[in-house]
Amino acid sequence: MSMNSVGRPTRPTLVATVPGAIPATLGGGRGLLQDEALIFERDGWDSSGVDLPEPSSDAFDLGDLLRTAPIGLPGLSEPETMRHYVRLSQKNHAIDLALYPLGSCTMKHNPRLNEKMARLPGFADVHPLQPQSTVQGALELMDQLAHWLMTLTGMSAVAMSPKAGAHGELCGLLAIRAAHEARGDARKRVLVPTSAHGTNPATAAFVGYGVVEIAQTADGRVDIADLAAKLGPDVAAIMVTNPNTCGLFERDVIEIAELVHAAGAYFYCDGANFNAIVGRVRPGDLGVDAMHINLHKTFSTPHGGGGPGSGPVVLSAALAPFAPTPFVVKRGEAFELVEYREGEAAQAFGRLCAFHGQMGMYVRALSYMLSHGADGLKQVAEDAVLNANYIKARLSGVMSAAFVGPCMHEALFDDHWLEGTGITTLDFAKAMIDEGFHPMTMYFPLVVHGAMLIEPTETESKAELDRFCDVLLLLAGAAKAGDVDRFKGAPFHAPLRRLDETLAARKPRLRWRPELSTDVAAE
Amino acid sequence: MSMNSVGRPTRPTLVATVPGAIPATLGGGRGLLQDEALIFERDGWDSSGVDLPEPSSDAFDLGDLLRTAPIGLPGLSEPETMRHYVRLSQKNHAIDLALYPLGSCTMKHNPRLNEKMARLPGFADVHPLQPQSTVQGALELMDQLAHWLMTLTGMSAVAMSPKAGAHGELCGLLAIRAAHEARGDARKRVLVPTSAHGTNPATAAFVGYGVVEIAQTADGRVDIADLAAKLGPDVAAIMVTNPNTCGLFERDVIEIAELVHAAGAYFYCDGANFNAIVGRVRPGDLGVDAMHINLHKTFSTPHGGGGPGSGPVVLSAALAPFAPTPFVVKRGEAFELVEYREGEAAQAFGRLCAFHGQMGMYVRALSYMLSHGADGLKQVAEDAVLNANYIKARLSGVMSAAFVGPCMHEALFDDHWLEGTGITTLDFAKAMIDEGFHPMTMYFPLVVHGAMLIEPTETESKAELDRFCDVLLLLAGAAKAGDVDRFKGAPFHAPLRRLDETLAARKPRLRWRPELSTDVAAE
Amino acid sequence: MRYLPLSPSDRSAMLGVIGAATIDDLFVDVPHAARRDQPVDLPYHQAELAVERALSAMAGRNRTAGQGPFFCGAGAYRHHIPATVDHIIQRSEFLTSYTPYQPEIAQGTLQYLFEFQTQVAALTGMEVANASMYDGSTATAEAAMMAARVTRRGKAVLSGGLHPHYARTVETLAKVAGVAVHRLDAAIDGEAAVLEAIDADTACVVVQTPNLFGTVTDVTAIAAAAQAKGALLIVVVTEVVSLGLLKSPGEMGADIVVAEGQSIGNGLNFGGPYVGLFTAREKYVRQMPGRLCGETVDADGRRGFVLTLSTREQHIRRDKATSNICTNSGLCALAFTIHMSLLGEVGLRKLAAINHAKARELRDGLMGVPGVEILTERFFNEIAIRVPTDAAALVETLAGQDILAGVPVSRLSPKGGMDDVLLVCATETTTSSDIAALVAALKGAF
Amino acid sequence: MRYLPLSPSDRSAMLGVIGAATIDDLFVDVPHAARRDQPVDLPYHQAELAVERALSAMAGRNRTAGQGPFFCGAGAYRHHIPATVDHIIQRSEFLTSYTPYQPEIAQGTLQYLFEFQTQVAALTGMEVANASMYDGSTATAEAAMMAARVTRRGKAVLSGGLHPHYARTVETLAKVAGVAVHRLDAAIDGEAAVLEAIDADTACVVVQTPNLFGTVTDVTAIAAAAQAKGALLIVVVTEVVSLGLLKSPGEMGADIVVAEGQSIGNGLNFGGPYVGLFTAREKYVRQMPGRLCGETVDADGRRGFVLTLSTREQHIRRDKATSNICTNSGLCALAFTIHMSLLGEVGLRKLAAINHAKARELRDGLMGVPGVEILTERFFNEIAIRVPTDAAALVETLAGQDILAGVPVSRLSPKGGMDDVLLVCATETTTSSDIAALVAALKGAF
Ligand SMILES: Cc1ncc(COP(=O)(O)O)c(C=O)c1O
Ligand SMILES: Cc1ncc(COP(=O)(O)O)c(C=O)c1O
Repeated sequence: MSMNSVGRPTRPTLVATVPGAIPATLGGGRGLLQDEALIFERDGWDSSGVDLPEPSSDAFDLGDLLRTAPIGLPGLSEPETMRHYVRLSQKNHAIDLALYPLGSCTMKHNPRLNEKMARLPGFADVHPLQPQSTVQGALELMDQLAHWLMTLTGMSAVAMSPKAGAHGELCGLLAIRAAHEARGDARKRVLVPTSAHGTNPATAAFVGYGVVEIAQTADGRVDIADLAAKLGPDVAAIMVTNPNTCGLFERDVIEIAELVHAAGAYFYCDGANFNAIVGRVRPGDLGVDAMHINLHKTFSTPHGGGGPGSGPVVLSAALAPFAPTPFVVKRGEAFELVEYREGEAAQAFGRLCAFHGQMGMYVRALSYMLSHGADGLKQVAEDAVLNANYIKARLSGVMSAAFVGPCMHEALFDDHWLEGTGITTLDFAKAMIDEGFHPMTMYFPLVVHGAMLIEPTETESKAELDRFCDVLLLLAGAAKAGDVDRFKGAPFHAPLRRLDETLAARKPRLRWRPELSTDVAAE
Repeated sequence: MSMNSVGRPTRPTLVATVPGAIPATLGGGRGLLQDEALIFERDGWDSSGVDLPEPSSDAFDLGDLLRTAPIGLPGLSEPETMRHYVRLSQKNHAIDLALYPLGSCTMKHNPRLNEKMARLPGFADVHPLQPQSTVQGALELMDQLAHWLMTLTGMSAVAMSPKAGAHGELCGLLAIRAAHEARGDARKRVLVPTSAHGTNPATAAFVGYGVVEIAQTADGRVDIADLAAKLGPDVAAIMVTNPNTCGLFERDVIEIAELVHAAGAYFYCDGANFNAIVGRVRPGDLGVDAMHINLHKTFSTPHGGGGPGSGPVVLSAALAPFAPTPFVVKRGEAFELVEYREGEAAQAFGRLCAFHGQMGMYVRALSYMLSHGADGLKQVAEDAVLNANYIKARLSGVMSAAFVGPCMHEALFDDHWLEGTGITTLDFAKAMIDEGFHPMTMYFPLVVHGAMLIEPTETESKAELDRFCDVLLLLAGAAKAGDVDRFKGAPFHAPLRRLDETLAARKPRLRWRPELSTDVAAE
Repeated sequence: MRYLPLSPSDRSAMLGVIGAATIDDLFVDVPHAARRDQPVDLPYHQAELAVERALSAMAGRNRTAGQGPFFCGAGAYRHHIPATVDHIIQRSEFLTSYTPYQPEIAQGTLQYLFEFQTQVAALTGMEVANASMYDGSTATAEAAMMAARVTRRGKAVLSGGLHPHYARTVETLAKVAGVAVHRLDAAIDGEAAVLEAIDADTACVVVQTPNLFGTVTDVTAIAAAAQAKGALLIVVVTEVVSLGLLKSPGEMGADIVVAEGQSIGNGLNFGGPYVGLFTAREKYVRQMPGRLCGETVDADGRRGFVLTLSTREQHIRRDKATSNICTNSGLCALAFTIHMSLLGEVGLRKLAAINHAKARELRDGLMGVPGVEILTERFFNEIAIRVPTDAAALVETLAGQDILAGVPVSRLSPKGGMDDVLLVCATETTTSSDIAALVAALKGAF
Repeated sequence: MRYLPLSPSDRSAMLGVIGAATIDDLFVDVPHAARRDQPVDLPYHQAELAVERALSAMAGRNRTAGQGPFFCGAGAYRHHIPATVDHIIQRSEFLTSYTPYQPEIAQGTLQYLFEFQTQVAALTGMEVANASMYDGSTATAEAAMMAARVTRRGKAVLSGGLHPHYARTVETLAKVAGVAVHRLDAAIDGEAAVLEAIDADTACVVVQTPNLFGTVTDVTAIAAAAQAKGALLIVVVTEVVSLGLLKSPGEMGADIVVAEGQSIGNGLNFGGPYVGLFTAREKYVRQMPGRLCGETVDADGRRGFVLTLSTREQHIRRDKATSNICTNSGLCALAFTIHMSLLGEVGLRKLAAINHAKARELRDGLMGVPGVEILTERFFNEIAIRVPTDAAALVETLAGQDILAGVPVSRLSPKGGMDDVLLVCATETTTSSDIAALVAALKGAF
């Protein structure tokens, strides 16, 4: 119960706020934005937010093994816990708040139906090592998802267990390695375009391959001549992202595949950008041998602030025999997990992780696929590409597009147009934060100077795209007009201003310590 | 994928923001705080955020009854819908964000276990008119909740169906009226203290009673002499809130009950403040004949921005026969709903609503009660009272407490201490918003000038109470030091500044209309 | 105790600041006889797991609507609710906020209320809607009281098609408010009969469409006739999805339209919480019960919303208020608004058409059952049928076969003389195999 | 299509701005042969209700752990998760945000990562923890690779108590990385045997406690001995709740501790997503895989957090990175952190004690079953037992009686010669009647 002035409506003086006249608060509050200390900085060493019954026996049987020293884990009552995390959450940008145009990240809408389905006890409360007769529904789901992935890509097999894109790359390269080894043809090198995502060379190196960079043409594609020159009996595979990280389709992809195959190598495709072509182009038709699919990009499983993801890898007939365990097969009416190197898995290259992969993500992805259907997924690709090209068209007059011609699902700009303004890509990005948008991917791909890679995805409305483009054009105008402070000091309106990353790296503080709880700023 | 400056950590210039130097954004953005238009102001007249199959037949059989004119309901795709409401949500204060010290409202933590339980299909997906044999668990739950309520209050019966506190008052007065009428003793008036909540006189009038105010003593309680003087053969009941709306326990409650009973009237207790005494004092021991319990206050069901609530009414033996239908009885092992005026319900005064009350709230309340148990609920009362007295103690030096002596669950201040500052209770409250707190209840109860009624509840930590008191003391200091602008202009840091309620009331715009979509400010 | 942040040492430190020796010192005003030092006779606190188990066990003793064939309606309808709805209403900022009395930090709630009011007005074809009532039945009772205030007359005429629970709710309130109620006998298709009961003291006639028996009525003539005699027409809608297909009461001339909004966004919940919709002609706005949200501007000239016209309400007007309602159905209104925003006009119309088609399919199936007579001619998604046996007993028998066959009229009107009448309803959640199961079971039942 | 906001008219307007006639014009770079004008051969889009039904039907074909007596562990543990956890991780701002590369608008994620790292370090008794790995098994493989980098040696010795899936994950990666793996034979209580296998090229020994068979081992001596020979000790923990009761690996001298964090905050989920914990001595921090969150200040001097030391990571160092990991288990780490914040030290210790007591109760019950031999002496919440029959067949039989009796070792090591060994586990979710049911069923089974 509360009312203003005994129920008499009140009327404020209608005077617009003068920014300079806003008094700083006395307690440091900022309206609804709550400051929040670390859980370690309150007095929770003897508290708990759970109630538990007394154990029915002691643990003295464990003798010396018992932990006696304090652990250092504070407990918060349930109300305090809730408030702590709700306050923190409001300091985040999110796809549910506004456009999140991170190129290469496919930040699309995450349907809540998927969350609901993943929480059905029949999926969420099932143990990975229950007898298979008691988890037929779970195996059926994996089988059905596998069928969708193979059909959408036109490939022969799929390894489901990789836990993210990079793990999928590992899976693909291990299959390739196994295939070569099965032929007694140990090869030593992998070709990777300079525009590749960091995980590509990192994975190749991890698997023990030497990494050889291939040049890029002026129009942002793989330089076929350079590729041909670098192919040879020692090359195990090429790793090409398609659509590539410049947001362009590799026009010569079929020729690339032919060249690679002719050299006895395999074609690994980084499928992070599958969203641009899903339902419209089947990588299997392009000569791809292995491709990971980020379910957390194309198939809408949430990014969750960094994970978890899921990176199933589709495989060509040539690589299928080497797929890792486990996988699901159907025998008669029953689904069965092949978990060991035997039968169908006799040539499996091994195992990538415990258990069977990211079930929680499978449920979400299948829920999404069934919702969209074959027709809807095709529309996804078309709208994703349309949205990106619309942004490109609207901004190109003022910002410098890195390449001419239509892009796929993301529009790439360089920082050419900022030349002479003293404003960098980073500054520009931080000013976007003040305007209510998350910055685009910056300084990637490396092949473009001061890159700005904008991926809107298909789940943005025209109205939101227009709002975004309008603001970018206003900012661009300000940049060109010399309004430098707006950029150099930005962000001003975010929960924090620009952070000192140099200090963080020079004096790493990677956990809270009681002795360091004095203000870090004092240094 | 995104990084700052090609992976080289960046370091900002460490210069604190000068408020006046913060540039206004170009697009009107305010960082994470998103402006959001009405759903009617986008182009959604032909869109939808659901997919539905085609109906299997047409509806021509309905002929002229068919709706042909446009309805005027925009549809938003699912991503747009999500974003719309998430953006809106961030413009609200909430108990999950910070102290919400609205006196008389008992804004306590809402455990999410309760939300989970209420969503079990066995409770959420059950129809009220299913055969009773198929809903034995639901009836059992109602029976168990009734048992808890009767035991906690020491009363003989409980009417479960009232849908909120005010509905409970209606229930109680109808039972009282029926009891009088059963004796052929139609009475015409109800006594209500001046400090009562508005629903008390409103309900009495709704039920056809004349309302007579009883005076209050200087120490904030019912004036027994005035009560005695006003009691008479025409008085049907007294409605007393206990603890009362000044946050005080009615010391003479037993004497009041005796006086009332001696006059042939009934004692209706407004139980909105039951949180202060739950598990510690049983209203039945005080002579109460009827009392509503706001499950959405004492028993933690969420307020939900204004509802839904639930207001079961416990009844004394004298009133029990007149309880409305339906109610649950146990016959042998089976639970049964008595839905009509027959058997046990022969004297029921009628029916308050369709079906059986707020099942969703019952589940939450019972979940809460089982969690706390008898011991925990007693602790609830004690901590609620302790927290309020702590605030009272910390602030009393600077702000003027309305009454001396310990308070119960809420601390009442008047605006005496603001005299001469030019700052009103309302101004002070709005400045609290800037500091990150929701204002307390203001200008209620009416018996205290410029009332500020602060109810922290038991789910606030000492740390949060200290933070709150610190800020209030700082603000009080500023008020007394003549820093008037901070108050008159407040809030400055909220999503909106003070609103023009006079305009709203003078030219009511109660829905969006296309012809009025030009800026209202232009008037 | 997981919900209580104070530690024992906090408690003693705080008592110290207060200057009290023990917590009992703060309870000094409680008469000694009533102070309890020991907890009451109820179980002690339990772990979350234990509570979850106890409640799940109870939940498990209910047959859920989604578990098998299900045909119950009669004022509460099972519709599919998009997952988005439940996700949003659980957001802390909506779930754990209070009535938006401080508009500067409650625009989230206020804006959706404004949107809700606009949607409800559009749906019913009326000029103003309030920010919700408890449910359809209490909204109906309040509407009758409001009509008495507006017309200064003392009688309400209720049709024989009005839901019996609604009628009894009106009667209960009317009695003490001094309003006489004239309730007509139950009739499958007789809403127009209210006209004959109007006299010079009649404040309102209350009709329902689709009515209890599923019958859809064009109330245009009723409106005109009632108004000609100085009475208001109150139209009750218990299944608001029907308004996607049927002419709105506003278009047909109603003065007040009240409805149960549960069908949009809200689950069955064994009867509550639901959400009452309340709409009226603009000229009656100051006689309306409940909260109203209105548009205005802030000190910087930005548009914003506030609760307004509260001089009708109990917290301002006390015993002169139009109603005693305070807490309403805020969060259920939010669920309604979100679901309606998702549907939009396109989706609502289609949803309604599907419901109607399913009901036709159901009707056609039942027509093939010997002994079953279809009683409702013009219907939306529910019909009344006559069965050659006691309907309640039949429902019980079929429940034993895991079919919830509908609502026997005797459940609502035990002495109404309609013991052989059963209300059956179909929605978009009803499948053809559900219908086939019911038809087969009925064929075997008598 | 409910997830797609563009309307047909939006699409044509946008094509107009772009200057393209049709959408096909934007796909010009795709070779003609590969362009598909028609959707692929899969079902078309469906209503939410239809999808929900299809998936619920599949879910219904699984026997859930909560449905009846349940004793499976072996690397995945069923614990009660407070409702608060799932509520918070579903908040839009956590669920639908990306990796916190823009710290100014990602402090929510960054601060919880910093809290997570601190909690994990405390729990394991180690100096630094990263922001999570995919799961315990991949963390173990990465740990072995890291040890090889740190020591510049080429061999990893795996104990016979290491979870076989973990061992095979290490082997798979080690093989291509040129690290030799020496895996000891399965042994109920033989972690210390790794010492004998250390030679001059041994980069690390990998032991697990509690190990696959539930045996708890004091690794202090192993640590000292391994380090004396220039090898790192990697300790694997698959049941982190045990660390509420047992001396931490850090206290016992481990160099790297990796763990499966699922038990705290994360459900069984049929095996994933889970959350790998990765910790090490501070001096090895620049060799660690994965993201690290660190403390710093902003331009106004306010404390804040950022991702740091990323010169170890693939996006900066590419083929010189310490690992290829990018996406990790962020949201599972959040669930872990929330659950751990609720528990606190007090709650964790008690939870661990309850688990241990339940396992003792289970052990005592099983001791009364003729023919069953208890193999594990020192255990936390899981033990290995020998049964007088094929354990896998026994489990299948008991599943038919709705009892999930545990994990047969043969499921993990089909040719391991332990076909009669069964792993059984009890947690706080196990009731005495569950145990009684298992005991009774076993008595009837052979
Ligand atoms: C082009 C590309 N490849 C690979 C990856 C790695 O995928 P993940 O993060 O799922 O491991 C990413 C992720 O950002 C990417 O954008
Ligand atoms: C003292 C008092 N009585 C009655 C009520 C009315 O309760 P409800 O809003 O549940 O109808 C309130 C609610 O604010 C109250 O504070």
